[in-house]
Amino acid sequence: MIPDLRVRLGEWELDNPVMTAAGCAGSGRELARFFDISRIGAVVTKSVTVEPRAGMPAPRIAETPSGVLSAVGLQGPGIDVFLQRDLPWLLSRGARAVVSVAGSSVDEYVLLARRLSEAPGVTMIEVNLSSPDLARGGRHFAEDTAAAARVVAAVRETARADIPVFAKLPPDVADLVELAGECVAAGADGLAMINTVRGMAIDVDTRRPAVAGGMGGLSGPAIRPIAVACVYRVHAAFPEVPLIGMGGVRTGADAMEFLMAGASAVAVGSALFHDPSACLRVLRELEQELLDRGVERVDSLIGAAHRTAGAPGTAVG
Amino acid sequence: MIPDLRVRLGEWELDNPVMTAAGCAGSGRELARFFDISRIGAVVTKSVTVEPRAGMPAPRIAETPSGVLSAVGLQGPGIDVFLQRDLPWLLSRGARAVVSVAGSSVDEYVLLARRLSEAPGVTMIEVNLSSPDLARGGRHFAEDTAAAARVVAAVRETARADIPVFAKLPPDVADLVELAGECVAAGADGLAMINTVRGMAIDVDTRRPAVAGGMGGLSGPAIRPIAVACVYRVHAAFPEVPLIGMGGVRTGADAMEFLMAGASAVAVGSALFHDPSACLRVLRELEQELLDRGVERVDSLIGAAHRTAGAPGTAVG
Amino acid sequence: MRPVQMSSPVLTVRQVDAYHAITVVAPGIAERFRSGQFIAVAVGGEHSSMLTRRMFAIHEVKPDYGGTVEFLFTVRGRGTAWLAERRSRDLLDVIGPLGRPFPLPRDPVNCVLVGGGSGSAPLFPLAHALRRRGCRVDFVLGGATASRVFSAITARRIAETATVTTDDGSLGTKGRVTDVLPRVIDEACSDVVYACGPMPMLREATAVAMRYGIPIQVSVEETMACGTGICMSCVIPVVGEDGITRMARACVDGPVFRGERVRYDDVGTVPFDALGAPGWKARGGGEDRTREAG
Amino acid sequence: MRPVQMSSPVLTVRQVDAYHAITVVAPGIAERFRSGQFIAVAVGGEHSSMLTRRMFAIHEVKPDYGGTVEFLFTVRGRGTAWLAERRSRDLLDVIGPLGRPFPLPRDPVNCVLVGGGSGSAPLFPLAHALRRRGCRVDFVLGGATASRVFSAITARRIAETATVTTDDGSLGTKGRVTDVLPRVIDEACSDVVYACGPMPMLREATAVAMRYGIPIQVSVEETMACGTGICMSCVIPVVGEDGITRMARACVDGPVFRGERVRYDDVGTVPFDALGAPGWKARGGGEDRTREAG
Ligand SMILES: Cc1cc2nc3c(=O)[nH]c(=O)nc-3n(C[C@H](O)[C@H](O)[C@H](O)COP(=O)(O)OP(=O)(O)OC[C@H]3O[C@@H](n4cnc5c(N)ncnc54)[C@H](O)[C@@H]3O)c2cc1C
Ligand SMILES: Cc1cc2nc3c(=O)[nH]c(=O)nc-3n(C[C@H](O)[C@H](O)[C@H](O)COP(=O)(O)OP(=O)(O)OC[C@H]3O[C@@H](n4cnc5c(N)ncnc54)[C@H](O)[C@@H]3O)c2cc1C
Ligand SMILES: Cc1cc2nc3c(=O)[nH]c(=O)nc-3n(C[C@H](O)[C@H](O)[C@H](O)COP(=O)(O)O)c2cc1C
Ligand SMILES: Cc1cc2nc3c(=O)[nH]c(=O)nc-3n(C[C@H](O)[C@H](O)[C@H](O)COP(=O)(O)O)c2cc1C
Ligand code: FES
Ligand code: FES
Repeated sequence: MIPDLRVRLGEWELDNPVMTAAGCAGSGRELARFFDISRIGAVVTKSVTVEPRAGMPAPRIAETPSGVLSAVGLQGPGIDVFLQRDLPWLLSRGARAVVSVAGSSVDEYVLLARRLSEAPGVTMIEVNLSSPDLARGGRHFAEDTAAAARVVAAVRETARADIPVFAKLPPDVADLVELAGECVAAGADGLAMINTVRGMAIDVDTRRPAVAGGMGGLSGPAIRPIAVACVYRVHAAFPEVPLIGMGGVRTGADAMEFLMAGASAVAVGSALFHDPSACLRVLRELEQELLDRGVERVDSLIGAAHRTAGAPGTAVG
Repeated sequence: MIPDLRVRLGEWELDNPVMTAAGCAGSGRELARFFDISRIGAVVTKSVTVEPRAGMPAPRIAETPSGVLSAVGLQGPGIDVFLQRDLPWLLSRGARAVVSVAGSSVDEYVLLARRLSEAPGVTMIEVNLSSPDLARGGRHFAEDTAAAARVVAAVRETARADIPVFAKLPPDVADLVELAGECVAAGADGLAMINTVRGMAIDVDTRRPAVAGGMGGLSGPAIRPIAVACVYRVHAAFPEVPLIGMGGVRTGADAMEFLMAGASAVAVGSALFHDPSACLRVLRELEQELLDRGVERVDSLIGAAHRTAGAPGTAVG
Repeated sequence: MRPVQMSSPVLTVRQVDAYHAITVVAPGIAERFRSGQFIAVAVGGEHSSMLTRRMFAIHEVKPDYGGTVEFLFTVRGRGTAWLAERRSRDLLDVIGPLGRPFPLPRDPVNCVLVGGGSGSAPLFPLAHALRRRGCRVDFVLGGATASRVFSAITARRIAETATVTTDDGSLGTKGRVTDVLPRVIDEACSDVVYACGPMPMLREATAVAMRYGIPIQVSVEETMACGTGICMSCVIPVVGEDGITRMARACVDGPVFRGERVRYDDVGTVPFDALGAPGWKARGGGEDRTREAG
Repeated sequence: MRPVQMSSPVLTVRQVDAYHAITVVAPGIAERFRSGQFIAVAVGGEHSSMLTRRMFAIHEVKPDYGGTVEFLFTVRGRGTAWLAERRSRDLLDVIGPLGRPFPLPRDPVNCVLVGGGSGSAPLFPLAHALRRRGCRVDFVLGGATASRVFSAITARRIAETATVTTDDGSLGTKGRVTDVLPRVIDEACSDVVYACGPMPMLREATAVAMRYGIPIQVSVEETMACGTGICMSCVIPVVGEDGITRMARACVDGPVFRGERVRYDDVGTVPFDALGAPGWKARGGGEDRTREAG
């Protein structure tokens, strides 16, 4: 028996539930040197912006225990070059392209959604809400539920109806479940979570923050329990909303954890820095885990931990 | 030259800046088998409650990458036994005793503060605000800034004037800097941070949450960047407020990171599970780091990263 | 005696059936050891992502090189997989001896030692200690299959009798250790039972001992993270001498408990009548609370 | 050619002065290798808490065992400390060959190879490649002190001349490599400079080459995390052929760049006129944006 790996994200079906995480897979070309990118569920692009962006100065990354702290600052070529060069290349390789978008204003998100809707082959739009809102002094959209909802509503209205729009959420917001609910109410077809966790490391030799931006985003296995908790809580609150889970996925068993918490698909991010073929390996390991356990359909695992558990409490310490 | 390790926390001086973290050092006796507990800055007790508590059912702990996920549920003997048995023992060993308190109502915190003020030898009260508030359906006090401030104000009013009162804050609140500010406004003499980060792990064999409580608290080196960021942000906002930094301290260099971020002392928590003499080792390593760098006074490092850095941005990803 | 923490060189690594055996040079631990105690081993090396220690019963101590300690284990997860790759001369970070040892009878009585799977390990030094006191020792060892039964040959050598059971009948009697225990007690006129293994086996062994009205000491294998009593993860409900149930830490209050004091059916819960359980105050507020665990 | 990822057995481990040399069996990497390329090594074992890879220039490839790769390193932090403890037969997870190799001249010209510290490593296979094309090779090698100068003897063997400098004068000329570079260029009538080492050295070497009006290829050692081009951590400002500065990734767009294209003084910043820098649009909005990095 070969396990059935297909999953549904709302009305949209994926061959298998493993994707790349935004900003961790380059333009796709870099990873294609290591595995066939058409084999995984989807390739998520780094967040595309309207204009080219040079990003943050170096150092941009510091290693932390089982984690990576980064402040890249959305370096990228801008939507024009993306549509001319990167998207056609991904499609030519047979990859499903989920395009992550980031803007500094609602208008920029709208412009991006329009351009992507005009282009053929966009499988999904992922709205990165961890982008500074220029109108509000650079606070991230996600930090203000109303602002986040406005972005999602505007993108959903603008984007072609057959392109699902997912909102990507960071964990460190005032009330994640509320934010998730508002994004869904604003029209999001699903949610992707989690973006990196705010963190900082200090170089004790220079006495300076280890990444030039001062604050950075923490990712990698270190944050997996935080990510699993977010997915679990949001799935508990909105069991009908398809979720893409991510944060520290490194193995097939990690992927299962997210599925059981309620994600319908999982994305692999910083693990790719360690192992550029991590996506395909995770997929194979997941398949093997299913075989070992006699699980016939991967989608039978989605939310499984909610069905076995009593309602979990919140006791800490 | 022997570096001067003394630090001040407000009006209170410590021989050195290394302490245990609440709930990670047993009653003190367990650790005293491995090192002389009078040698470290202070021993912080597990959070003492009014009544004895049996805590959560097992499994209470799961190992995660570079971290520990726990839901112990404040198991302890209650204030009577603590005052009869544990506190006198700590004092008999020459330890400075910082007593952490947790209540399910403002009244319970007040009762604890009064009892501790009547007892001789309490060096400091640390108010654990990550405790469920029964009046508000079990949400933690820290999740509601006003409730947290009420607790702090009540403890400060009740406690003997010469006992400093520190508020212990978790990282995952709506607005940490605001919470910190309100606690200080309510009379906190300083702040301890961070408590564990909400997380979850799922046992993929049983399909159940790996700790019986469902949600647990994540601690250990995995969360260090999150903790350093919290200390940095709060120190930037309130440079005069003494901070005790914790979250993943395992080495002397880690301790320096917290000092440079703005903490005046550091606490060692789950690293003690791995190495029961971690506190003393961290202290020795810290001393060696100072020697190697020709730093004469440890307190010259406090907040050093704020003096070298430009104002750090918030760019993520 | 206080446990010690040391960086111990691996002396030998052996594989015996489905088990691995590692001997480390650890004089401080060897000299303090009493049977029933265990060690807590750090796994994964200096930059390990695994923070909690792994616990192993001490299987043997020898005076060589100032004192060596042997432990036996099966590969279950990440940590034991890493341990299985250790080679001689590697260093292991070890803490021990930890935990409450088996209490030894003052008189030369007849003792039956019941072990399931890796739970047999601590019974071997116990057997030697009992023999030195002139006790008669009988072994009952069980496992899922022949390769999982621990040192049956050694058991035959040191004990009066050694009865083996396997779930699949591949060695000895087909069945469980507790199936044959009554017969052994009868034949050996046992005065005391010592048992170590999984919780259901300990429950059954306790039931058998109580039927015979003889005391039983059990050593529990509860999930542990620190082994030193500070993380509060290894709790099981245990009835104290005062009749009050407390959440006792298996690592410092145990791992050895009097069999009838362990509330086997309530392991993994906090019984409603345990000291400090929700609502406990109403029922037990007046009682003595100065002792924490039995 | 595509890089490969493999689990490579360690063949030999040597310590040379302050350096460690590890040779791994890695046929796929050896056969694809061109000088100037590097490998990315995972550190800390399977349960490592260290997620980013460590980069090392390939110092030598040999045909033995299907193809071996040697790299040299000094212990700087956690990862290199772990590597220094590897023994023969251990497995290393290695990706390579990575990065843009040194371009080789078509004609048999005179080449001077300038290396500082561990930056000398990639110059040795380059020297061999140049010699095979009939080029004259002269070495200038520097280091803080004698033990930090890399393979000066090997350099003497393969090159026409090998000039050594040390900061403390403990070997060769006291001073920096760029102090002696002009003399070497004069004497050897050098047509091309190849340099690898710290950024200030590369800046000086570039200045010297430009004074002589000869081309220079530099290999930068920028902090890297993935080595494969996906993490965007290793950027430096580099001027493209179109005159536009872009934040180029040292791992895939480099590590070898034309010396005069690297904006040394702006390394660690995003120059205001770089493509996509804040406010850039106003200035450069009309230009061609299809190429990302020079
Ligand atoms: C007092 C005591 C003595 C023991 N003696 C032996 C022995 O002699 N031989 C032997 O093979 N095994 C023994 N065990 C069990 C042994 O500790 C576990 O098999 C081992 O910890 C599993 O580690 P892992 O990394 O392979 O598994 P993982 O599942 O990766 O371990 C994760 C965490 O859970 C804990 N854990 C997992 N399973 C167990 C378990 N069964 N018991 C306790 N903690 C667990 C680990 O300590 C670790 O903290 C003993 C356990 C205890 C408590
Ligand atoms: C293309 C290239 C080739 C190199 N070749 C060699 C060589 O042949 N011999 C040699 O000794 N060293 C070489 N280095 C430097 C070597 O990569 C670092 O010394 C090493 O990564 C330090 O790792 P660590 O774990 O000891 O230090 P840590 O400080 O613990 O490393 C933490 C992180 O920072 C990165 N990092 C730290 N220092 C450097 C650095 N100088 N350059 C790049 N990344 C760094 C590491 O890769 C890691 O991700 C090269 C670097 C690059 C980029
Ligand atoms: C270097 C880096 C760059 C990232 N860039 C983006 C991005 O452009 N857009 C986005 O939505 N998330 C971005 N992320 C976040 C990841 O997509 C992912 O949410 C996060 O890293 C957690 O997953 P991981 O632990 O598997 O890396 C980035 C993360 C890293 C480490
Ligand atoms: C098992 C465990 C029990 C804890 N108990 C308490 C407690 O009783 N009171 C409290 O304020 N914090 C408690 N904490 C939180 C720690 O004091 C500390 O804030 C946190 O673990 C982060 O530090 P660390 O990473 O060094 O462990 C506990 C943490 C753990 C892991
Ligand atoms: S294992 Fe930590 S208290 Fe028992
Ligand atoms: S090191 Fe990751 S992009 Fe260059």
